[in-house]
Amino acid sequence: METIILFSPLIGSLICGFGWRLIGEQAGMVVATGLLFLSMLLSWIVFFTFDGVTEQIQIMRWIESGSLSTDWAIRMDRLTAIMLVVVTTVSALVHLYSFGYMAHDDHFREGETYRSRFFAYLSFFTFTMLMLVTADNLVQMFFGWEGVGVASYLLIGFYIRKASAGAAAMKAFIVNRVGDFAFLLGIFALFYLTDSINLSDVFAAAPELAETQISFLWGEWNAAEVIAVLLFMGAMGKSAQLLLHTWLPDAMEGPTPVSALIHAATMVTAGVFLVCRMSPIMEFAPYATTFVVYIGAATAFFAATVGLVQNDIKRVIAYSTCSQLGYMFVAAGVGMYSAAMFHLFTHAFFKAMLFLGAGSVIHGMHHEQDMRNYGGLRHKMPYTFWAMMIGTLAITGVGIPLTHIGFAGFLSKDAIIESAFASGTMAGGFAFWSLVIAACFTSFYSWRLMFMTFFGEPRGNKHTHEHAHESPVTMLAPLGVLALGAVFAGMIWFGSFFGHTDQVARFYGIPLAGEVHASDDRGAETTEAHGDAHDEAAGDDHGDGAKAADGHGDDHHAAFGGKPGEGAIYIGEDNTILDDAHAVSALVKASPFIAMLTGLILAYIMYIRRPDLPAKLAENQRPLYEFLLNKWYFDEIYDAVFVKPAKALGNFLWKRGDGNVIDGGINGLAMGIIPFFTRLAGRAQSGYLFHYAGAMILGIVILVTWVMVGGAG
Amino acid sequence: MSAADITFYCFAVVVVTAGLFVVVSRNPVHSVLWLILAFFTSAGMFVLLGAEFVAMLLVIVYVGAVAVLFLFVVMMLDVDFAELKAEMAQYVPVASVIGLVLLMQLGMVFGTWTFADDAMAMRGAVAPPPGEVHNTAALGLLVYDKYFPLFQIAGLILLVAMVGAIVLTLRHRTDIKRQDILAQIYRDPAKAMELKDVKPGQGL
Amino acid sequence: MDTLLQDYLPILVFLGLAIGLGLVLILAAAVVAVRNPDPEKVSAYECGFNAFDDARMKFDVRFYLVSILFIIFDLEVAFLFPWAVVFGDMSMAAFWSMMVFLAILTIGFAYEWKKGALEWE
Amino acid sequence: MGADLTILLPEIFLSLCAMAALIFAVYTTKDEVAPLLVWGTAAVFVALALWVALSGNVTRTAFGGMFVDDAFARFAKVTILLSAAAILVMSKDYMVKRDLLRFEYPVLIALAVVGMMIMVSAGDLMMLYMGLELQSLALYVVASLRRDSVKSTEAGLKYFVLGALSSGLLLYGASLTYGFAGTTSFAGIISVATDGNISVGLLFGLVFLTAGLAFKVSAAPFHMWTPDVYEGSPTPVTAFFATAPKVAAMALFARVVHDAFGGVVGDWQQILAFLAVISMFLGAIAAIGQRDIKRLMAYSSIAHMGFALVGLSAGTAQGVEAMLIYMAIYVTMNVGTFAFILTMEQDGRHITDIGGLNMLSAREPAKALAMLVLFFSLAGVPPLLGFFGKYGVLLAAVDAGLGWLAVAGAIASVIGAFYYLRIVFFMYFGDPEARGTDVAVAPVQGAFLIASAAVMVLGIINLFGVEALAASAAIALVN
Repeated sequence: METIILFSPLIGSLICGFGWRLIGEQAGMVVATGLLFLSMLLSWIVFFTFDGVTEQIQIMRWIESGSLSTDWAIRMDRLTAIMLVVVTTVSALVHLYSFGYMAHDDHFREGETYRSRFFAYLSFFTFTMLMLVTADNLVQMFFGWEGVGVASYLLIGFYIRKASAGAAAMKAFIVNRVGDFAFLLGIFALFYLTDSINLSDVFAAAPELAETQISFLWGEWNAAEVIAVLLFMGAMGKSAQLLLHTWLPDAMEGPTPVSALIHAATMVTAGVFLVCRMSPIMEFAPYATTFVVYIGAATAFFAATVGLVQNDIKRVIAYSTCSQLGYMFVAAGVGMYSAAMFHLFTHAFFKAMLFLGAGSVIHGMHHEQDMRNYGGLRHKMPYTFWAMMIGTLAITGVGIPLTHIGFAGFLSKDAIIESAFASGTMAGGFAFWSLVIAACFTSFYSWRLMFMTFFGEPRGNKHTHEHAHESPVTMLAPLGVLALGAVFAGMIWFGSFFGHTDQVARFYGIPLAGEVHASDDRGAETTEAHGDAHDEAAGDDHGDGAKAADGHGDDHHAAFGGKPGEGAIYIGEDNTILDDAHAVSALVKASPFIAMLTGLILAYIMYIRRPDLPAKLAENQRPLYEFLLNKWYFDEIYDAVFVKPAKALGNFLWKRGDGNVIDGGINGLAMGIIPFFTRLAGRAQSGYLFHYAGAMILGIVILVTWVMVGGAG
Repeated sequence: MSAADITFYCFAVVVVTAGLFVVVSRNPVHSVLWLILAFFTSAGMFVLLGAEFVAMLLVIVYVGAVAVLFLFVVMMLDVDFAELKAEMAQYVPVASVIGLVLLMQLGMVFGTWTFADDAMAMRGAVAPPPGEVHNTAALGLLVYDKYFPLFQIAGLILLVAMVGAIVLTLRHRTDIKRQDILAQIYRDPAKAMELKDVKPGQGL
Repeated sequence: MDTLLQDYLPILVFLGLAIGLGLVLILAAAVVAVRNPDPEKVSAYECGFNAFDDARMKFDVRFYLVSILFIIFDLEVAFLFPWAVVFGDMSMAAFWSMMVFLAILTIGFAYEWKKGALEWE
Repeated sequence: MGADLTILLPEIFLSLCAMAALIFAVYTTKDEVAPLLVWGTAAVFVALALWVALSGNVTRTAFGGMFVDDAFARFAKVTILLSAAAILVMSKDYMVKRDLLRFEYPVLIALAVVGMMIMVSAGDLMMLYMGLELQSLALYVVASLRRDSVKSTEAGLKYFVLGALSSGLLLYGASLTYGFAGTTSFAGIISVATDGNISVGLLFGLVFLTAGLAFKVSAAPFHMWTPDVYEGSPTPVTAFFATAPKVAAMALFARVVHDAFGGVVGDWQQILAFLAVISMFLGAIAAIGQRDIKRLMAYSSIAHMGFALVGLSAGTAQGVEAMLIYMAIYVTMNVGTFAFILTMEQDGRHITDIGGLNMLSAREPAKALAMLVLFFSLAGVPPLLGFFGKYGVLLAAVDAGLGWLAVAGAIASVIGAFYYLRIVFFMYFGDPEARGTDVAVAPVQGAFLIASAAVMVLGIINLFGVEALAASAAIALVN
């Protein structure tokens, strides 16, 4: 079953990519999308029928050299199941959506076949993402990691005639490589210390890793800390965290379905998946996790502030993605991995929907992306309007405070904020306040986007507004499906992700402390295994039995047990974050809701009541506005610090090094010195007899003095 | 300081100055004359050494023949030596430095001169003791049988010199009439003249 | 050594007298003679014309050839001296070595004669 | 006396032939008989070479050690005789065409070869000097054979004056050595000059001796005469200069250094190494600027003598063996090269500018290919014999602990390779419209050229037994 899920996108990509000449472009696209839907269906089946035990499915032997022996295998556990579902669902829907969006594209001339290439890339991307997710060893994961990077490069630079697209693709790839380098160092360190890179061996060795010291960059460090930080830096690169985020906004140069699939739902979440997957190591690295929390919180706050002033609709959503990723890392940092996965799960749905919605707006407005030329589009595009409305409600986290009823974002974001507060550490406090402020900014820019696009009178040139039209059904169906996910995903799986300890333990297959672990516990299958549930929509209407009564469960004294490596996630003994989060005060639970409200009201005042207010505010706060508009000048700083010196060094080595030293040296010797001596010898041969005789006598004198001085007998 | 030493030092001084003037003198003929003086004095020194034959050889061959050869060459070449000498002035400083260095080193060598331990014995073994036999006779005994190959090669060298001289310089001049003495002597008077009676006014 | 010197004393005396006489004659002329040089008188006499170049005339190369041949045969004679001195008590090999030596030079002489090197023209 | 004479028999026979030829020619039709004389003399040379080569493998001395007839002398004599024969035969056509062929020429060459044979087997300083003078005198005369050309007389005169100076130095060195050792025979000198009690005087003698010999071998500080004499004298004479006398002088050098001063290797090793390095570098660097092929061959011979001296300065039997092989290969290469140079002419006139070789491959592909092989071999390019010669010599130097010398040799040969390859470049890539040499019909020279090129290529198989001969020669000399 799992191998079919894994290989169907690859087959789809090969057929569509190479076979379109034989079977025609349209047929190629249909095959690819069909195979993707097949793999989505199977993923949901696997998700529901998964019984919690981790199993490896062997595909083939891969590397066998010395002590390094890795083979290509699928590691099937709850974490992989979640990711499978997320990736295949969003990818299938994006494939469907692309039928409409890519129908005719003015970036390509007539007769140029580009859609088969586009679908092939999308399917290839999905295959590499699945490779990454189902990896049973770090090299296989790295293979997926790089494959995803390549696919994102190909897709961002898809509009080959747009120079900025090419540059953005390169930028994305290079910044990712920086992160990948750190990830590689982490893998090497692991292999160096545990002499194996299979995840099961690594997790088993995690406890003594915490004790061993490793000398790295001239210093002695705790091995677990070093490895955790290195892996997190790899994640930072891929998930566009604070210092390595500059490529994400530029990645918007690619077509919108690409942004929806790669830069909203799947690739960027690979970093979070990595941190959760390597939880056994993270648990033994307290300093590393605090570092993760600080970075996550800072990214959330930074991205939110920049998102406030952006005018391009896709860039606003891109910064919101960056901010939400910050949330997930904060959750993972404080130890609440399942909350991180929960937010990842829900975020995939509503963020993909927001992007696809934006895509259909752009499609309708003939590729006009600047929000200042929008306005009053809710009459022209009702379906898109309502889909975006649901998405915005989900992302800002609308729901009934202190209860578990609300949109997907409400449940998962509150879980993270509560966990952040509950962690009690100084980093947790900082994270809590930055997340709350970020939540307020999130709701402000989300509603700003809604009001500027759909409310008010139409701005920009008349012609485009007249011809603004609703998107075809192939684009609206995915929006509908995702809307369902955005509304119900949070409530259905709240119990499994953020319920009581025994529920979460059963969901992730983690043995409970004090209970005889392994075999007999498998039996207690999760109650919501309700048969065919082939279509997610049908599955969720009759309430979710899994959710325990919203009050505290009866046996709340249960705690997570099991050694690292058992179960999808490992929660250390001293990590009681889940219970603390439940026990946090009511005000803290309600704080995100309050922040959301303030953001909503502010946006309402500034964009509906007094539309001139933003311009005036921007006017008198000119430096702050410029500062935010230019993305805190990160691009300029990086350019000055890294790009220019690198170019200068390259130029120097080329001109001075190669030009003068090497060429100069050789030519100098061959053309300069030897001919000089030749002329000297030529002149010495003067033709005068007494010169020759003189030379001979001189020769004699030299020999004699040498003998006298040197070999004095 | 016996009489021999005094004469030796006179001869030595004269030879050195003659040698110097051979090089320095402006007129080529003068330098040849200085050369002849140098040969004479070195012949005298050989006499002091007791090698009369070599002294006699020096006087006859060098002074008699070689110096005359040089004179002929100098006369033949008619080279304006003065101009050559002028150019030499330019190199005098360098040459004198090299000369001095070489002289100093030779001086050092002779200062610390030591013979190999059995050098005297080996030298004596070759020739009969100088006391009893006169040096010319001693030479006569040695040169013709003990040093036979050297003597013959000397002969060959003379032959080569002769052939060489002739090859390089002999010019067969065709524009002159040569006197063939034999032909003149063996002329047969009968065939030498032919009597013809000439009629007046006709010619032969 | 002194006895040797005694034998050569007469030659030295003879040498000394010869040099002395020569010097006296040259110096006497220089000292006694009346001298008031006149450019006309001092210049070389060429039948009344004034001399336009050096009096010296180049020698012909034949002189050089004759003098070389003279040296060669002069050396031959010089080699005969010791041979003649010791002719009495000399080995047959020595005798024949001189004969060979003379043969070689006679061949040279024959070659030279036939080649016409001895003719003056 | 009789036994001694039989040992000298080859030399006596050759000189008798020379004198007979002289008389025969002068009493018959003088110059018309010259070509016959040339072939006759060459035949005598080859016969003698066979006679010497087959005359047993025993070391004999004559006249009380003055004349040594050992494997070393025999090897050198055979090389000299064969190369002299080759040069004579090769140069006949050239000289007849330029009416340069006097009947005395083969006689003088014969007498020069007698001098060389005596030099090579000298066991005594006096014998050494007599052989040297006989050979040099003959060469002085032959150098200025073309009486009416200023260049030829200039060459002869320069060679004569500088030769006289070098003989003076040699004699001064010999007299110093005699002064110290009390005897002129090498056996005597070696018994006296042992490492312990060697005086500065003997060192000086050694230095002056080596200076005199270095002049004859045209080693660096004393090489000044070589380019002018090679360029001035007629080409066949230059060919003769570049081959036989070099072998004789080098063999003499080895003889003096090993037989007379075998005990004090340390002293003369440095001097020889010094001479070798300067010769190699000067030969290579100075040749780069040359346009005249004869001057170029002069510098090339200086460089090659530098390499031979490297072998000699190793001071071991292996060194001498490498040097002998090197000289044999060097002679073969030069015979071939000069065979080609003799055929270079442009509308009747003999030209020696390397520009004349322009696009030779277009006109005479066979000759061009042979020349290519020869020049590559001269430069020391691996598959050919020249490389193995150099390799042997440098290996000997390394084994004797003179690693730096081997490195210097390698560098010099790299620099030197330039002017060989430039000629090959002209032959194959020169600009087509420039006017090159005419197609000369020269069967004899062509045969020698092809033969020598063939030797270069096929030689590597077994070096025609020369290796074994050289090894026995070296052993005979050194111990």
